[in-house]
Amino acid sequence: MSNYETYLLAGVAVPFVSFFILMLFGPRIGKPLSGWLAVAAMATCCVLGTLTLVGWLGEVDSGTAAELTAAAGESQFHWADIGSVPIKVGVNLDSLTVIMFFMVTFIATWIFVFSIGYMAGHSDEVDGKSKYHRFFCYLSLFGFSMLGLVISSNLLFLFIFWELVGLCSYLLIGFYFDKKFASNAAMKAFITNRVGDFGFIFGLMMVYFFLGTLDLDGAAAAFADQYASGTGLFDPSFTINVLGWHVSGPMMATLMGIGLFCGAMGKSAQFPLQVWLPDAMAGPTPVSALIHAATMVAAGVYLVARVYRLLTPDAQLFIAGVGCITLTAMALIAIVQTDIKKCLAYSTLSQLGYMIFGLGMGAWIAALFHLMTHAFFKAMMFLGSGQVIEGCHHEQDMRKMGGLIRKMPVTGVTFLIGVLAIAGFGIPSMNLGLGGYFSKDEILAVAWDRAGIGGEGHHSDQDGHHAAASGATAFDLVSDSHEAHNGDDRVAGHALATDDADHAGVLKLMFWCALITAYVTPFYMMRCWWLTFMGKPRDQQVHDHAHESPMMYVPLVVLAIFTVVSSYALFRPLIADAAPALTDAVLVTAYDGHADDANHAKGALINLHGAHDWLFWGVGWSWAIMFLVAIVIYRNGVGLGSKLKSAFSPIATLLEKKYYFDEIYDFMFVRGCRLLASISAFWDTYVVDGIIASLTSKATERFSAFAGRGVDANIVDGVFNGMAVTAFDLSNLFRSPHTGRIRNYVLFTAGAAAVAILLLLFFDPVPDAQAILTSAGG
Amino acid sequence: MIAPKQLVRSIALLTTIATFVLSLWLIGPFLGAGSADAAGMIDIFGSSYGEKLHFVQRADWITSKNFTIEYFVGVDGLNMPLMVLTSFVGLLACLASWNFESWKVNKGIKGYFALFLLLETGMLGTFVALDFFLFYIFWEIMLLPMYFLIGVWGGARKEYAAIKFFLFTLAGSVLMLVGLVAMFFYSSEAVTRYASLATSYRPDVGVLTTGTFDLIELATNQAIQTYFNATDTYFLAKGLQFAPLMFMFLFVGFAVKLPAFPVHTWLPDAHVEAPTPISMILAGVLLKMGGYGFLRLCYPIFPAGGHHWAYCLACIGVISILYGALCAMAQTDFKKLVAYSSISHMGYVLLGVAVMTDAGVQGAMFQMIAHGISSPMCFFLVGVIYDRAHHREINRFGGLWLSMPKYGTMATIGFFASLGLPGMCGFIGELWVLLGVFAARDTFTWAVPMAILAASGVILTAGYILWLIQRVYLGPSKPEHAKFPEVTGREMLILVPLAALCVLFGILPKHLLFDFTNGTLDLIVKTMAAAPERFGSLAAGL
Amino acid sequence: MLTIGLMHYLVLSAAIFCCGIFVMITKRNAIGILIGVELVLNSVNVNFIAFDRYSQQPGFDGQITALFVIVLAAAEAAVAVAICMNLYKNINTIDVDRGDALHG
Amino acid sequence: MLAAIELSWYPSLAELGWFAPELALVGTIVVILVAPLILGRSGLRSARIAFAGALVTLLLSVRLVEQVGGGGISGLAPESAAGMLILDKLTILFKIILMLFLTGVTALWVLGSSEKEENGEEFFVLMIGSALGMALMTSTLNLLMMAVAIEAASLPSYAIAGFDKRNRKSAEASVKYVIFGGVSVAIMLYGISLLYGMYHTLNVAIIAQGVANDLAAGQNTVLISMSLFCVLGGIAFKIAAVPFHFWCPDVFEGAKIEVTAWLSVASKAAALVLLLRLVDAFNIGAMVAGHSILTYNGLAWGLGVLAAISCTWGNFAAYRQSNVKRLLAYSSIAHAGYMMMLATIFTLPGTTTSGKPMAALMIYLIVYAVMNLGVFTVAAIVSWQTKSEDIGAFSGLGRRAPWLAVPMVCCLVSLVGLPPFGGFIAKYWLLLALGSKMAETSLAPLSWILIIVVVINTLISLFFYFRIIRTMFLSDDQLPALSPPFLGTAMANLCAVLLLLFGVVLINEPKELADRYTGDMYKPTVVLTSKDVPINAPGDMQVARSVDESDAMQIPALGGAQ
Repeated sequence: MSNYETYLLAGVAVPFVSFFILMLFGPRIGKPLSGWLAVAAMATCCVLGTLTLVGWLGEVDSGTAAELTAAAGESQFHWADIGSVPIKVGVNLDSLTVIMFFMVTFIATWIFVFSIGYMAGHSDEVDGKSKYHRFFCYLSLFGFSMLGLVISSNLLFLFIFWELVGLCSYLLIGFYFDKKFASNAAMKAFITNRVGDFGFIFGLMMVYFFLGTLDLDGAAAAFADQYASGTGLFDPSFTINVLGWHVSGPMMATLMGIGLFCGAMGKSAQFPLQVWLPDAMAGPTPVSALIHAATMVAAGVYLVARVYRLLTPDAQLFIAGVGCITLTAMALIAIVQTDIKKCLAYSTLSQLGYMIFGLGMGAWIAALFHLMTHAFFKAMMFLGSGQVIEGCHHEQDMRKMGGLIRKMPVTGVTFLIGVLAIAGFGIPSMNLGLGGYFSKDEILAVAWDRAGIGGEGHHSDQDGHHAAASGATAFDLVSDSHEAHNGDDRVAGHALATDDADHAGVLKLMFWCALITAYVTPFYMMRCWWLTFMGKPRDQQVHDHAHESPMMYVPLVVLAIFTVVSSYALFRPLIADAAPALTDAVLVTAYDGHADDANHAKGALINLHGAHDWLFWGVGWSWAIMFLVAIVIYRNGVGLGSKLKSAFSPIATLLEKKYYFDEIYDFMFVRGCRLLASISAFWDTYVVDGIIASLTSKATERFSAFAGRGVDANIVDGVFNGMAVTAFDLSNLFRSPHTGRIRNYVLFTAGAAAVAILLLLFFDPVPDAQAILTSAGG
Repeated sequence: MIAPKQLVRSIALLTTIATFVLSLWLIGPFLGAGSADAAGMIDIFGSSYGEKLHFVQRADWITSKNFTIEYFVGVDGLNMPLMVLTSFVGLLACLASWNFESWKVNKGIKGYFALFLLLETGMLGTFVALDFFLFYIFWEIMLLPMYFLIGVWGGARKEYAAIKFFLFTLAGSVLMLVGLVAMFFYSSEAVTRYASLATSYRPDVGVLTTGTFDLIELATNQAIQTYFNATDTYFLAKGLQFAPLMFMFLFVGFAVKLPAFPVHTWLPDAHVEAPTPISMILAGVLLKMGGYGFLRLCYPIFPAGGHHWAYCLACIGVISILYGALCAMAQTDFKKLVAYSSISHMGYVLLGVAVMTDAGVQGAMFQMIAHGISSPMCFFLVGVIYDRAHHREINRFGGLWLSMPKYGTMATIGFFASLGLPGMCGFIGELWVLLGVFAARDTFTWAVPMAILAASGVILTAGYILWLIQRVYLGPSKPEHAKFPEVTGREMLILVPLAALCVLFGILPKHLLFDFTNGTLDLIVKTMAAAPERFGSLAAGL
Repeated sequence: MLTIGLMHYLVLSAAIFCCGIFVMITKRNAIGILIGVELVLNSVNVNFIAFDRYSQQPGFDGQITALFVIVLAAAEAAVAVAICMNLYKNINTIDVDRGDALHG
Repeated sequence: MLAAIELSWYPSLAELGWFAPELALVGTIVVILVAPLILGRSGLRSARIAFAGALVTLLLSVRLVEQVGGGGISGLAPESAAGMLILDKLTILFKIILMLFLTGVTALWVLGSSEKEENGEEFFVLMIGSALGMALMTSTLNLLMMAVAIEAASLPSYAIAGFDKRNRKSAEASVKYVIFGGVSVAIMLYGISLLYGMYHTLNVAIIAQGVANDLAAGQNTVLISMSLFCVLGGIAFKIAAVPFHFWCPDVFEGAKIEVTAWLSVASKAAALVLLLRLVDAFNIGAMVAGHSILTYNGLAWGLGVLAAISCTWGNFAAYRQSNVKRLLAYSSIAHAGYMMMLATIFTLPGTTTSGKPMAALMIYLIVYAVMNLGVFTVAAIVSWQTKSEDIGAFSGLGRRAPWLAVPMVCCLVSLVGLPPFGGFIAKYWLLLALGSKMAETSLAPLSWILIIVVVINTLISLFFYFRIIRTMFLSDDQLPALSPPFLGTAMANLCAVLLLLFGVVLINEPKELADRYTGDMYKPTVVLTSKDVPINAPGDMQVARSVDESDAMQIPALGGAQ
């Protein structure tokens, strides 16, 4: 076991210890101390994560990383057997893990710090009992689960931690569970995620059965092997009969991918399971920042990235489609939001849509890169919003804010950095920019290529591509990024290649949607920022109370710095380093013969805007245009905005109602389910019990009543009383000849005797005695 | 009359503690018997099954010139965990009975604990008996104490519930009695007919010449197996094949206990009316007898019957899962909800064994144990709040977490375990069963739809449990709950071990259970799997 | 000229038997019912004697049996009449339909 | 017949010794009758004498076991092979059971009536008289003897049913009993007369051969069916099988509880043993006549249907009863139905299973006697102390008299037939006996149907038995506590303990006992070829002659029926 594994395992264990201590002794540890305990634990993790990251960068440089990865795969814990297939779990030690680990611990640490300040303001005294320690207890549990998720080498364990983070999310959304909306939101989040997990379980099943293992690498290897050798799923004769519907192997493989992706749909709140995330903002703001913006919701993206090698082109197309719908639809909703946190939530949804879209489109590196950058700036923005809300005494409505920049300069500035990052701020010709400028726009560029808008030839044209040296810094590579991005594109965009022509229309449509959304994003973000921080204060009372506290803005500053740093350094090279191993599925070769492309473009930070002439203008400056538009509209507060809204009132209403998803789901599923439940219960009480138990229940009831002890009359089958001939009625039937009159007795006996004799005479009881004799004897 | 109440309780507690400690002794021989060991035991029809039994006790009990009924007990991977579970739940239930004086019906403490211990005897006996006759005796012995425990110390409709419980179980077991008699005579016919195959697994017997009640013999003797599962062995009339019919006779008895749709209706009533400790035992142990019966009797002895009814049973399992969950969702009585959730959870057991794949059977076994841990906990949680509120209306609760934080935490653990949260015990069984169903796709056309339906039960379960938690534990604290005392030390003493096990079983399924059980389960699965080949068309399904 | 043979006796006996049964079913008076029983017993006697008389086998088991039946009938009548008296003492009638306190 | 017997012949003392138990009973009767003349009237003394008489009979019976060899003895010399009475181990066992039960009932009587009773002498005379009749019922294969024995058992029963003279119900009960009994016996005698007419004999062994021949040939089926049904009717009356059961609930309800207890077991037991003996004789008859026992399929089905209807009827009708004695009457009808099923087992003599039905019956009878005695003891004590026979009188008995309630539960659960009590084991042997026919005859389906009927009836019967349990434990009308007499409590508990022992420990012993006593019951394989030559020496243990040696076997046809 290498040091890195030890670090990572220790990093997982530390928050658990913290959780355990806080669970047992939380109330005794008391208010500030339990928070600091959690912070200390998470900081320890962060240190471990940093150590790992730094060390790992060196390993990557020296080329020994692959050996370490392989070695980590060897030492695994035999956890259980499913049937006769062993389930082993270990640390998935590779660049992606390392970088995710660092990202999670780093952000979490600062958010924990922020939380101490935040929770100090929330007294949370209910019934004389503080929930303070419980908050940090849950946060620690979340840290444990999320880190476990990141390092698991086994899909099943990934799933287990996956659910645990879901549990933490549930507990933290419902942290103010004395509020109805909070507990509702928590339940909604958990159940919606369960729907996704339903698919995930099926994905797991198929992986388990068709690939014979739940180990991530093992499954991918088996998948590639099956493809190469034409066995298993790729055996032409493979078919599964599902109610007469014969499913072929590739189809099954697609379903497998989609199943796994269902889990991601739930966790990353992709259409149509997006409904829970905005409601999840009911939780404390640090939770929104940590779980529902930076880390947990990104787990879906992480999952898709992890199982990327199992995805068929069709599955990828599906994923891209879902991502595209999400990113577009959610961005539009964000325009009309007035709640600052909701606005950020929809922007999160949209950005997650981008990531998923990117993965579906083949922009593996870009999507993960976007995950990283997004994590920093979105966490920062949420914390900023928390600062605002806290400062404004729990006012979340942006329409009542305005002009806060004077009262909260640090918050305002850092928030603006976030806005710039998400909007894709950058100067195209200078390779200067923030976060989204590199990551989001790269996704767009890949989509552009895939849609074939930039002209044919990228896919087959290998010659111009050259390998960007692995581990190269971003700045070194800027110059030759034109070609580099093509290579990069190749790395991830392999699988859909042959199908691209078939789906050209769809791909084009998706690209345009994503592009338009790239224009929407700066607009609503600037709207949000402007309404909050600029202009005149619209509610003087709120404005007067506004303040900010150092405990809370230190994390903002740190995250702002990292927003800038993450755009350039550290992350992309490592992601690119992980890319070949995690994406070079055999399908690359299979579908377009460009397996070698996988070796290209390692760690390149590309100037997409320079590479694609059209994108230079089309995307590169989108932020500027839309910022202007937003400022123009909202410079004087909401007045013009609401006029516009009334002008487009049907659309605005549709958006405000979030396309009526909640209502539809409530009607279809919640009410439908409850109706079904009521029917079942009714059925059970009156029909099943009525029929099955009518003999027993009625008789019991009657004899209870008979003995003078009335059991309540509507015992079981009040409605179906007349349905069955009950034992009791039978009893009456049998009793009826006993009239007490001897003559009747004699008559009855004589009659019965006569009948019996007649029967004996004319009815042979055993017509075919011999046949039965033989049959009974076998 | 003489014994003071304290003494009565203490004796009962000491007895249960002693039983529990002794039952731990049973684990001994299984330690170190990992799956690697079990993999070597592939000889299905040979003697290995018998040799793997530990703590075997044999004594002739009823002897006749044609047969011997033995006092034959032994422990293998199938019943060892259930024995430990029984004694464990018995111990906790005894602790839960400690506040006997504060019950609504608080007379007759001696009778209560005497019947309680008698019940435990019956349960342990059922699990440990390896002679069908002995098994049946113990099976029936349980009935009477349970009847009284529900009927005397129960709630408002206790009489109804008690007799209903009794009647349903007895209805199942009388059919088992027919099976008992028939199996004896057919086995004696078998050993005469196929004398050359009738080698017993017991060296001291050699070739079997008489009918038998020995469950291991019935399952392993080739002559008996061949005759029982033959297509042309009839019962009652030509055309009624022996194996399917007998399988059904036995199955009905066990399905009632399980309980499977549609013979489950006794369960909600019995649970609602039973006192808390009895509910714990009912849910924790009694229901497991159904599943145990499948694995001990139905499938090993009539594998062809199992194949014959596979679809039917799997469908019943799926229906139980969904139906139980839906019914649970509609309940407003806290305890009834938990009772229906038991039906739903035990549906997985039926489904798991019905598909006859190794993962399915392992999952069923795990689900039994997991449910045996989580459901007593849930019932005890209900009992805790019932002791304080004296009602169980879900909608009248709310905000209990605020009033009783420790209780809320424990409830969360218990209900999330019941929900099947990964990392807790409920998850493993369900996942394994689902995988098992999926694995049966080659033989079951309906396997995939069934797996989908069964898996959708997971969502329903999450729905009703979360809704329950929301209504009971979340929300603003109600003034009438404010005076509720926090869970006492005694109650924590019951809840904490259960909570710990809920988590531990979720984390270490292999080391806590599968290592002990898989060897035996493998044998059973292999017997099942070999059936179509050995017994031909009868086992080919519907 | 009609020869009286076994068949005649049997028919007679059957007729008496039926009369007896009829009486038992229709009479409400306990003594009447007892008379019905006596009629049946007498039909039995007729049978036995007739079978014995017309049998080609040696022996007279039938006649002995008839004697036994007469004795049994007498014993039974004695007991029955005593019991009827007891009934009369209790309910002042021997109408058996009145004795329906025991039923169901 | 008579001609063959020398007038100078007298039975030897040794031969009379075989008759000792019956003689002892007669002696007891005489002593009870004479004692008051000398010592003055005392019910208690009569009870003691009866008790002693029963014990003496018991001892004499036990002593006979050694003398009776395999195959048993029928009649005295020189008609020893075809006598009117049979002495074999079965009859001895039956007498032992009967006497034990008699002592139990006597004890019950002593419990309830010792002080105030003025007619103790008459009571015991009648009861022992009926016991004598029952003893005779089980030891004959002669139709005349059978009729006489049934009457001997019945007539005293009629009287003791109405023994509570000032009780209207009692009077009514006895009237119904006597009338119903009279009718049944009359009908039975009519059937006997028809059989006599057809086969010119009263010996069942020979009649059975004739019937088998006729049925095989398809002759006389109407007459045979009718006459057999009439004979069966007489026996069914004693068994109280449907549809000859009407007297049973009424009589049980009206009679005193000791009488009810006595009738519920003894008279039914005797009739059942008789029935099984007859069926056995018919089996053997068929075999001797060289026919398959399948000839009697119809009879078996008839009996089986009757039995099935009986137990179902009894159990269902018991549902709504509120009088405990009446409830137990229906219960006894049901149990008689179970036992009657054993009569459907037609087995070939000589096979290993031949003894089984009778053995199963004897086990069932033993257990049934114990559990009924227990139940009646408790019911009697409760009814005496509360002056009520209603089920409500049991309310809260668990609190009022736990030492009565607990044995009552044991007995009732045993009556249901659940482990771990004797009732289950008895039912279990019964089911095994029924099932044992699987590969032997075409009646296997019938047997399995009957088995299923039994188990389903177990379920049905649960209700009314548990109603008593429920009343005792689950409800409480706050009635005052009882002060049960020690003897009664002891008796009830003894019964419960015995049942538990039968259910758990002494499982083999009754079976072995029953096997030993029934295994070599009298087999009427012997056919007289000549009236005056005895084929067997008295007491000879050898089975007489094989079938093919029975030359010139003449089956008298329906003579003279032109």
